Amino acid sequence: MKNKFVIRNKVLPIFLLLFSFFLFGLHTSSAQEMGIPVAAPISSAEAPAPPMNVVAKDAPNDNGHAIMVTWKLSADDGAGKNSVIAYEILRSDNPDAGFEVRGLVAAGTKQYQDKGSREREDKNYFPGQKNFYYKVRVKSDGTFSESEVSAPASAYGQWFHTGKTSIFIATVVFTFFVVMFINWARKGRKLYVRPISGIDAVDEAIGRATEMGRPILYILGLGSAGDLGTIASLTILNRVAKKTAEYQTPLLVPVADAVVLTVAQEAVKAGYYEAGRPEGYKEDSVFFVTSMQFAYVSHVNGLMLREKTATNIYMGVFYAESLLLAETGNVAGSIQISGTDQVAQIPFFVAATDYTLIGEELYAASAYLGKEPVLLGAIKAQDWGKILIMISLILGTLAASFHLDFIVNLFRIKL
Amino acid sequence: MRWQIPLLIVFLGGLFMAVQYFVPLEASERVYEYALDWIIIVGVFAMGLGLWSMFRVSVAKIQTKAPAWGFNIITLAGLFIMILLGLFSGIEEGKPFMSLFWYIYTPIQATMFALLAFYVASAAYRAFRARTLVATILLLTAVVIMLRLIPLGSISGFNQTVASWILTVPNMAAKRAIAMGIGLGGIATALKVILGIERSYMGKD
Amino acid sequence: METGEILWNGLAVFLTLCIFSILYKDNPFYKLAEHLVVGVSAGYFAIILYYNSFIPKVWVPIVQQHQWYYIVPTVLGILMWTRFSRKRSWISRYPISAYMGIGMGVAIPVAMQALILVPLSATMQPMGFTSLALFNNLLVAAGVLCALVYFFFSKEHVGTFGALAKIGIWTLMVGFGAGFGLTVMGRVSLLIERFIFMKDYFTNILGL
Amino acid sequence: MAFYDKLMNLDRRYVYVAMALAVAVPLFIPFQVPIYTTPEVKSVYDFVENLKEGDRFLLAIDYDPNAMAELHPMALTITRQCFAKGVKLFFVTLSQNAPGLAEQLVSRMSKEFNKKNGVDYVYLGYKPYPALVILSMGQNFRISFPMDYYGTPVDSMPIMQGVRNYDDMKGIIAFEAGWVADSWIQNANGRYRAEVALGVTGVMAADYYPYIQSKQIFGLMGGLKGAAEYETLASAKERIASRGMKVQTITHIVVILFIIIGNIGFFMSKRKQI
Repeated sequence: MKNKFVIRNKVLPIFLLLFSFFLFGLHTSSAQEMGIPVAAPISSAEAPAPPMNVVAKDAPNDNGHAIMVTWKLSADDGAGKNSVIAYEILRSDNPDAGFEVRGLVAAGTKQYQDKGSREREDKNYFPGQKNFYYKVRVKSDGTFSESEVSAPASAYGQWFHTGKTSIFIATVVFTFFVVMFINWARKGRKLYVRPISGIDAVDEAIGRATEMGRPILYILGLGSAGDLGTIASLTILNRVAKKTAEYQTPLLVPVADAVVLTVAQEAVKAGYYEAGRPEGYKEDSVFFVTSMQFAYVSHVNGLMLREKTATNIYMGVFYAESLLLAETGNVAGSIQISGTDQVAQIPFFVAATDYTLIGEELYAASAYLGKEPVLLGAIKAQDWGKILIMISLILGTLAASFHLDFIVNLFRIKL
Repeated sequence: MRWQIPLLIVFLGGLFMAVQYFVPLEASERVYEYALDWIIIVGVFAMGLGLWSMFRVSVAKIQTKAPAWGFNIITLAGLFIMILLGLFSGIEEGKPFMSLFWYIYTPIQATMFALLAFYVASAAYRAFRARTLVATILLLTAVVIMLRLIPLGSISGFNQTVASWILTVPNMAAKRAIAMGIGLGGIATALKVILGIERSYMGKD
Repeated sequence: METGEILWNGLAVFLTLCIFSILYKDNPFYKLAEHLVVGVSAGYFAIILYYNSFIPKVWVPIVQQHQWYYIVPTVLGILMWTRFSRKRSWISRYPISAYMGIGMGVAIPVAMQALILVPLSATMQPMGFTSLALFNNLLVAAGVLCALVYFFFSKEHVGTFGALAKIGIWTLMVGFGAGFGLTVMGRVSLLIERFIFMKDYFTNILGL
Repeated sequence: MAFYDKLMNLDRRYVYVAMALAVAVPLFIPFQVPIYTTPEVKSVYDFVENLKEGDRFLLAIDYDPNAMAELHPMALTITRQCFAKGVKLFFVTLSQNAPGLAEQLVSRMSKEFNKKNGVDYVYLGYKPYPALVILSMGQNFRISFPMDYYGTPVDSMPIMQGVRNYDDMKGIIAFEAGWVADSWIQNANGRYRAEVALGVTGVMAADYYPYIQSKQIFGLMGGLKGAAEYETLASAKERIASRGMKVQTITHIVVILFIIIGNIGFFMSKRKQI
């Protein structure tokens, strides 16, 4: 105890000196932020063993603006003197001219990706036949030691991201299924589709609204026109519009996104044309409210209570507002049909609406209601997709159980 | 002109972006960023249509003296005041634009959100009835999870274990299966759009 | 609080109460708050769009940096406005189809990755009966399989297949129950926050 | 209509009123509800309770304002407990949004117990690169913190005399809203064998239970519930977490009660039909 105390007082002046140095930024940025004095030991600790075989390579699967540096941990990292705190990565395009610090990583780390800049003027712009040399400095309590200088490396961009191979193959295979089964359906093959409670409900609900002479409310959710859930919903809206046109039931479609507004108008208009009642289409039946979640909901809720809508259909992308809408619809005494691709919201729709299309059922419904047989081909493709998933799942789980990790790795994504 | 070209654009755009995802090259990155800007820019101009629709509907209600039409004046007032303030007095913190946001929008959105506390209760009361086996399962799991927050002496300990098992095993399985189904359905839908089979968004003429 | 703040916060409290009043029934106060927030939020959003999207994506690139290739999307954007005319509105299909194409193309590989392969590979865990952990892995895998069976559309759910589908829907329901039960706490916290907000205001002005 | 029909079709407004009361009453009228305490929180409490006057203890305030509701009550209670026992506290923060709120905590508590800065406690302040700071502190606190938050050289402080690294601390409690928690486990405990316990947000809690079995942490407090448990164990006088927890408990009871009422009605009606 006392002994330590003495050491401290010797150390103090050196320490303040160093600290003022790093305050005045005479040191490399990373070292500054860390507050690790770069030079002169502050305790008599001896330097840790240097990191071995430092290798610099072009970083794989990238845009050609990074170099990957790897090394073997210092013998004192987590072992030996267990005194390693950090590794500092230094780079130079001409070793004789000295090195600059590029990064700092915690002990136990074996690699560092030196990211360059995309700006040509920048000194960190890698592309071109520039050669870069690296060395790694291992830091301990005030002391450090350095590795050998690596062999030169330069950066290139790649044409294919090998880490995404599994995604690529899966996408190609599934696309093939979809195209194949759609042609298959084009040939007019009959295709069984199991009853989906929500689908028949749609037709009933429209009939009910007609009898009651009250409007139907169709909510596309808060998704953008680029969201898959919204697209699926548009097909259903198109079908609903066709029916309402036939029965001449008023249809209300408040939307929360300007692009969705335009596509929804088109889908509804198309519905009225298909029903042979273009004159029945009123552009303002599809109207924009506001893009902000709860403001939008507050208005739609008011609408339900005032218009006493007979049927509310919620299809598409929904967030926390799902239950706000569904409960208010209940108060208004509307029949409610829901479907969303937002896993977190399905429970609330299940609890608070009369019929719910669960996840994929939303897409199945859109294909089914779309009625063009071709669309049904997609349903078949989806089922084949599921079969593939199941087979790979069984294979992969067995493989994992018997530690055949190479099989599992076929499915892993390395970004 | 009216059909072929748009369908061609959808096809090429879709194909290109799908392939781009697998090409790390800088060129492909830049194209991706540029393409996303297209989306944003189209969205910006579309907003004009949105505001116009909003304006028309409100004005129509006022002209036809629809029930409670007076409130639509408030909507329009709010809209124009925000736009004028935003354009001419700036949108930095402390400007009236932001004050209106903080003292009108924020409390209302927070309260709408808070309404859920009531609706969760009423929905649970109405929906969680042991009508069928499936309904009973739904009800029981919900109750077990909610019981975590209720002190029941030694039972709580047991309940904790059950709850965390439910969350990590069946709940996990359900979430994953749903995700996969949604994935397949979504991709199929996207393909239908790209291949021009699904075109209800383009309307008729 | 000084007067300005008292008034502003007073407005906030008033609007809070207006919204809560919907719990009783629809009424003029709710209508007021509702119509006000619709206008204000739409205006707010439009202005934010103007400053964060129009200026940096259209004005700056074209007018200031002369990146002429930004004229293409801008022209497309302007074409959206052909919808103001009945006869020309079909032209708006061009921007819409561009929007759709890009959107769908981006979505496909992302969905394949995040919604299918990630959960799939995450489920590929060693399974067995020797330890609880291994057994749970087995149950998760089985649950996923059965739930997927439930989602089969082109095959009738009868016999063994139907039985698996049943187990599948049970699994899904457990998931939904859990999701519902977990949410209550968060929602209640939001309500607490509103109550405290109002309490603080009144204690403040009444100088309690 | 029959009684069971009433039970099944209560006006929703009754539910709303019940919920409103369930929130308002406990919020404004002080009373206690029992809180079931879990072993993982108890072990944190016991560890702190067994500290003796003059022992040194490290508290890492690593959460930012939006995790305050859950983690601040823990930090408050534990700081009080330590100061009351005359334990010497070392505060540090590794999140760039935390220094402010940590400073409030430290100054408020030190005033409350009139503790002297640099003697009874030291607030070392903030440095970036959490993993590196944690590692460097395993060697020597001075590497990352040559001066404290207020710019005083630490070696001029009595409390720092003879303090070099974790070996001189009885233990560490880290309050975490993110991945830094792992770094405390892997580096402070894994490399330097420091005794570490965690206070984490509710969502994180589940992920850290395994570390208790593997003895890498000696205790774990998860979210509002963990905080409330600790307040109960320490029979704290200020119980922020318990207040929130109280409301949660009661509202959850209300919801479940309504579910039960609905089902009683449902089953009665079924009996009638048979």
